[in-house]
Amino acid sequence: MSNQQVVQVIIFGIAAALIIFGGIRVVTAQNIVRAALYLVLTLAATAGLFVLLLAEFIAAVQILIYVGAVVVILLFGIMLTRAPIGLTPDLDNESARIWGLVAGLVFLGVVTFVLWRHFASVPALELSAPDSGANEALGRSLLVDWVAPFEAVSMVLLSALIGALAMARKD
Amino acid sequence: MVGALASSVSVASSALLGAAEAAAEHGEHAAAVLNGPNSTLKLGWLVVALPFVGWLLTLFFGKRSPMRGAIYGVTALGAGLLISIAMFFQVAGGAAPYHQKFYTFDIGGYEVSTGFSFDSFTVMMFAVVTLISFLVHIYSLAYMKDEVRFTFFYATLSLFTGSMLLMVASDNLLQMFVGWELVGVCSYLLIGHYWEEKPNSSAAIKAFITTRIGDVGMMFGIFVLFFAAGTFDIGGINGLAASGGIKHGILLAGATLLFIGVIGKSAQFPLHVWLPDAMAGPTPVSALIHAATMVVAGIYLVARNFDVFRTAFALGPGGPANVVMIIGTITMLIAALLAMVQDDIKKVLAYSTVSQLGYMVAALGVGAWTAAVFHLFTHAMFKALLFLGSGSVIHAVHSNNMSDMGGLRKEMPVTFWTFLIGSAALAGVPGLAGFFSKDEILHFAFHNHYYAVFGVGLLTAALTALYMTRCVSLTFFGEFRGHGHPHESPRLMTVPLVVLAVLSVTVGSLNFWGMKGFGVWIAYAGEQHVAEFDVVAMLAGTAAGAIGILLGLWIYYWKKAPQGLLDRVAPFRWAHTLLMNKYYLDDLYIKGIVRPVQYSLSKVAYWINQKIIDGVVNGVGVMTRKALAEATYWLDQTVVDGFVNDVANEAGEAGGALRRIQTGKAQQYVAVAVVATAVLVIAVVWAVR
Amino acid sequence: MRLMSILMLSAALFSIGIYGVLVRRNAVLVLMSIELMLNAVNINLIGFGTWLRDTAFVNAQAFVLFVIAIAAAEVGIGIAIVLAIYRNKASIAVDEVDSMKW
Amino acid sequence: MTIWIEVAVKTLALLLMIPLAALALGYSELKIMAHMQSRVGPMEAGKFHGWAQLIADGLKFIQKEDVIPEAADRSVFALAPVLSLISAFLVFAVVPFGSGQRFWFFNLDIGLFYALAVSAISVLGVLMAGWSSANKYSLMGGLRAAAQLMAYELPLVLAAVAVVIQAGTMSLVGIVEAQANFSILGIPVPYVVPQFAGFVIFVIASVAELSRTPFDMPMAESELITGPLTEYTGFRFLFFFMAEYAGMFALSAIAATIYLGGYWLPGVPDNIAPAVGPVALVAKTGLIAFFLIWIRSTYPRLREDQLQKFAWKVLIPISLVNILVTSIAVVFVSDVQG
Repeated sequence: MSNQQVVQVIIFGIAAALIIFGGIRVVTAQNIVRAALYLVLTLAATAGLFVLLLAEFIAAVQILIYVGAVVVILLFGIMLTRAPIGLTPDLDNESARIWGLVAGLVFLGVVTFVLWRHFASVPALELSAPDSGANEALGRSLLVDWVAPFEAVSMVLLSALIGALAMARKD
Repeated sequence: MVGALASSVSVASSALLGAAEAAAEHGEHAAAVLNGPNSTLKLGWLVVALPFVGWLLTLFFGKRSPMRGAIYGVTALGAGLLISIAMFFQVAGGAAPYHQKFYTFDIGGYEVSTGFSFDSFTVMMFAVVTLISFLVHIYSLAYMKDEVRFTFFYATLSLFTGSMLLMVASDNLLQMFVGWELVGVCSYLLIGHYWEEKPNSSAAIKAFITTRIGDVGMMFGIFVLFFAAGTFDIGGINGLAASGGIKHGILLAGATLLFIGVIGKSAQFPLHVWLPDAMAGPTPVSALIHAATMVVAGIYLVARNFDVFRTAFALGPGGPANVVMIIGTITMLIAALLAMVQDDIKKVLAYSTVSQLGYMVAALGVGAWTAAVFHLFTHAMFKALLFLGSGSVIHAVHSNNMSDMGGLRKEMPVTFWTFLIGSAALAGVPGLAGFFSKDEILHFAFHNHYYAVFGVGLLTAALTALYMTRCVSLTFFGEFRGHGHPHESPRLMTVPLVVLAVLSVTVGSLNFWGMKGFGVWIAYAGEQHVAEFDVVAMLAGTAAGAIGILLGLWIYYWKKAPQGLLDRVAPFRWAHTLLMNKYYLDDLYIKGIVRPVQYSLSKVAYWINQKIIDGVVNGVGVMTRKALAEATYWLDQTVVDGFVNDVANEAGEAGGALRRIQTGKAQQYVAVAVVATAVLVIAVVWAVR
Repeated sequence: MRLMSILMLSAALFSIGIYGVLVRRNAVLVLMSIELMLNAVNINLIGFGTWLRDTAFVNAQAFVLFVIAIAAAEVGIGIAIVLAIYRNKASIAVDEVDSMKW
Repeated sequence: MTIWIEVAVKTLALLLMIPLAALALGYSELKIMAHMQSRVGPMEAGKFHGWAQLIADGLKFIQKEDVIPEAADRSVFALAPVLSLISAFLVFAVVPFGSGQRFWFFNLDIGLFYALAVSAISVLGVLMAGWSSANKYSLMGGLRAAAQLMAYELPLVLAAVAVVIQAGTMSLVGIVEAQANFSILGIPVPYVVPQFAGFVIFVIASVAELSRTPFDMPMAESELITGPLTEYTGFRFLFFFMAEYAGMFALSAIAATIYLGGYWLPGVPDNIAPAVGPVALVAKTGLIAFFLIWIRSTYPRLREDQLQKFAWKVLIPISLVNILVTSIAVVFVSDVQG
């Protein structure tokens, strides 16, 4: 392994550890606001991982949309409903814990099995610095190859906006 | 004379707009504009752009501008009218069509181009639309003077006109569709202008939704034609259709779908119901909708894509009966009958429009392209005249109902005479505009053995004469039955009336049998021409009109008809009730479509959800969770107790167990989904191992 | 760095999300768990994109943008639903919202 | 090894810039507002026009006792000011102070987008502070800040999108260069001329993002004490204070870069451009910052619903039209030039 690859592996390790740690805390934290803040950690670490994987535009979108908007809206919703400081009991369905764990582990096992069979032999990824035209290519791809899904997503967002508005109204 | 006028107008307009043209054509000298073979046609884009500019200016600066913003629309349409007239004369002088490409998009591997195409048909539409719209703009200055949202009204009026011009000028179906939809939006805004009152906003919504039903068809029609021809280009699609480059079945599907759009937009049976309700809008808007912008869009679409329709339905002399012809024929008759019983003067005219649109559609259905387009042209003149005239009357008596009018000919001489001319033109009095165009349609139908169309056409002509006589008699003769003191409308309103009256008298001669001017200018290559003149058709048409007028005078002017005819004679009474209820079509739509969608459909969905989906879910639930326990329990019960529990008890037990599976808790459903997914993945992996 | 480690990371995060969706009672926490799962999908897509390179790289990014857009719409609608439920029941525990049965 | 030295120097400069910007802007605000209100402002500290007032304040803050409310969520409470400061710090990282490698921390291909993304993090800090203080007023302020985000974020990004469309790049250096090559009728002008509507929207949205008057509802003193900052004392408060002014400086710098031409000045010869660049940028930034201060001492506070209405009914439609017009113009111009 070259020096650069070592650095990459280290960065990946840190990011992955943060992602997994944050994720676990999201689903185990006994305070809802803290869970949301751990979600921020996971999402931000994912953005870092995206930068490592050369998708810097996606990383910025991740920060802007997820951290800047989605989590803020989530927190807004939490604080509008009920967000006491300190431990909140009954955030979890106690009896479901074991089944949730089983389901998660079974799923992880199945997926690992499949992935291992097909992708274990893939050699190390080659991560070279992106050429400057990468974002232009992405823009072209979005508005030429994927223009129909793009428009469809626009419609989805618009209808979600209207739907959210209609539902959250008091009358 | 015509040439001199043409050149003087084009000099004026070119001098006015030379600078803009020079900017558009990158340094082409203004002199070239004046001298080129289709020079003024190159200014066509300006006619489209001007109303949009007027719209934006009115919208943003209207309230602080002179004339409360109307100045922009009036100026834009005035300039557009000048250019259109210059273009018209240029086309009449034999200028070649001018095609202007703007921009080509490459979307997902398909090339979509935008552009304008100015041929004689487009230019004729330009002249009609700008003329009517200009006059309506002028007229509304007085009519809308004290109304709410004056500035917004003018902004939308300009946008309305601009959208129609955009649609008419488009060289491709996509751009045309944009214009078509913009026209729909603007009509919605204008019909609902007085939205403070519930019926008006309901009428706007009805118009919008009804036409939207048609538009869905049209949209899919455009898609079908696009995928069949690989282009949106109208010329390209029609060329392929004419040469048999598109499979007939696909072409038929595309044409039928497009025609659904026409049925919606041009208010053909059975989607004609919105047009009479659309009278809720201000009267000048009705004039615009009925004469120039909204409803003729459908006629224009068929005429513009006539090769598609002709090939798909085998239109033309000797062709079979087809859906276009049938719809048109039905529409013209039922609408004319409905116009007989209306009390609201605007609704009489509205049904009259539906009827006349039926005429045009039927004419297209029998292949009489020139006659249909010519009728569109003349109809625009006298129908705009009639609507503006009725607006003038309404303005004076403050009521839409003819039962509140009467005897107005003395108080409102100008309105009376112009309205009379318009009615005569519509009724088909020889020498006036309507006579020539209607006669041409009847003549074509008769000559090509479409006797049903000919017969219904004659009947409709007689009915048209009858109800227009009724309308004029009730409005302008007899004693005044309303309140207050009606007076003649201001100049701003009467001058447009006079202009339109003059045109209603004269434009018919454009296609006078001897001259055939119109048919030569606005020619359609695929049309089979018929003999010039047929005395039988002409006499029959004249006689039908005369009978209608005499009958009308007999009943409504001389009042010789027995009193209470409608109340006492059963068939008349039935017919009257049927007509008063508009053939129960609105009821049919409400009770037959809207309610079932609202109530029954939800019930069906509920039933499906309860019986089928829940059944499946419950089944899965049993399989995954309860199967073992239930089986053991069942076995235990059977073995130990034998037939202690009877069969009904068992069924109840099972049902209760199944019911408990459906907890309503989303997470348990997710759990089932996860388990099922895992099982599926394992199965697939095992299968492909 | 191997593709396999990215895929495993993604799978692990997805499983954590599944656990959260199944176990959490609070509706907002369920929404967060769904976000985790969507995020796992994004990691997966970007990982494959980086491996396959060229057009696949760009297409993967386009897909991720779609996923993020859908996720944003989903959160918007989700929070609106949560607020509506909270107004009606003064509770956002998902297992108490079970009136959609029978 | 030189690369590490470079990184270290740049990081140090960046870290220094935050208190410096906060000091300069804070002092300017004290003085400018004082003069706009016909009074003198702080005059004692440091003898000359009270120039050391804020340094004294800073020292005072550091000496103060660090009070954390009993009921507060301690770790979140402690993390909130740091997050706010980090947001401002990260924005600074992409601002180009001149042409050339040594004038920026890094020149991202997506610089403008990155700047907007990381500046959105600051609201998270405010929200955390508001919640963790265990104080009604603080929570209310935090909620207001979150609601405010929904109003300003969209116009801010949409206004920037029009600039990106015109420049054809998201890189801040690229946008400055595009402005250097841009002219109307032969007169070299920055993007503020063609993008005037966008500029106005961007500045208004920035004011809302910075929670400054007239959009200071989250901190509204007369209603919420100081909103999320109510429970903060000592050096934690200092952090928020610095974050506020550094954020103001950073957003002004972004606005100056994308609308006023950043470090570029027309007609400056190449050999002195590196020296002029940072000065030009700071001057332009100061211009916008001055404008923000001016607004603060001029306008009264709005209500939250008024801001929402204004944003969704005025700013967003206008910025959408702005994007439409810009893209049509760009396509048209590129067509004309072939």
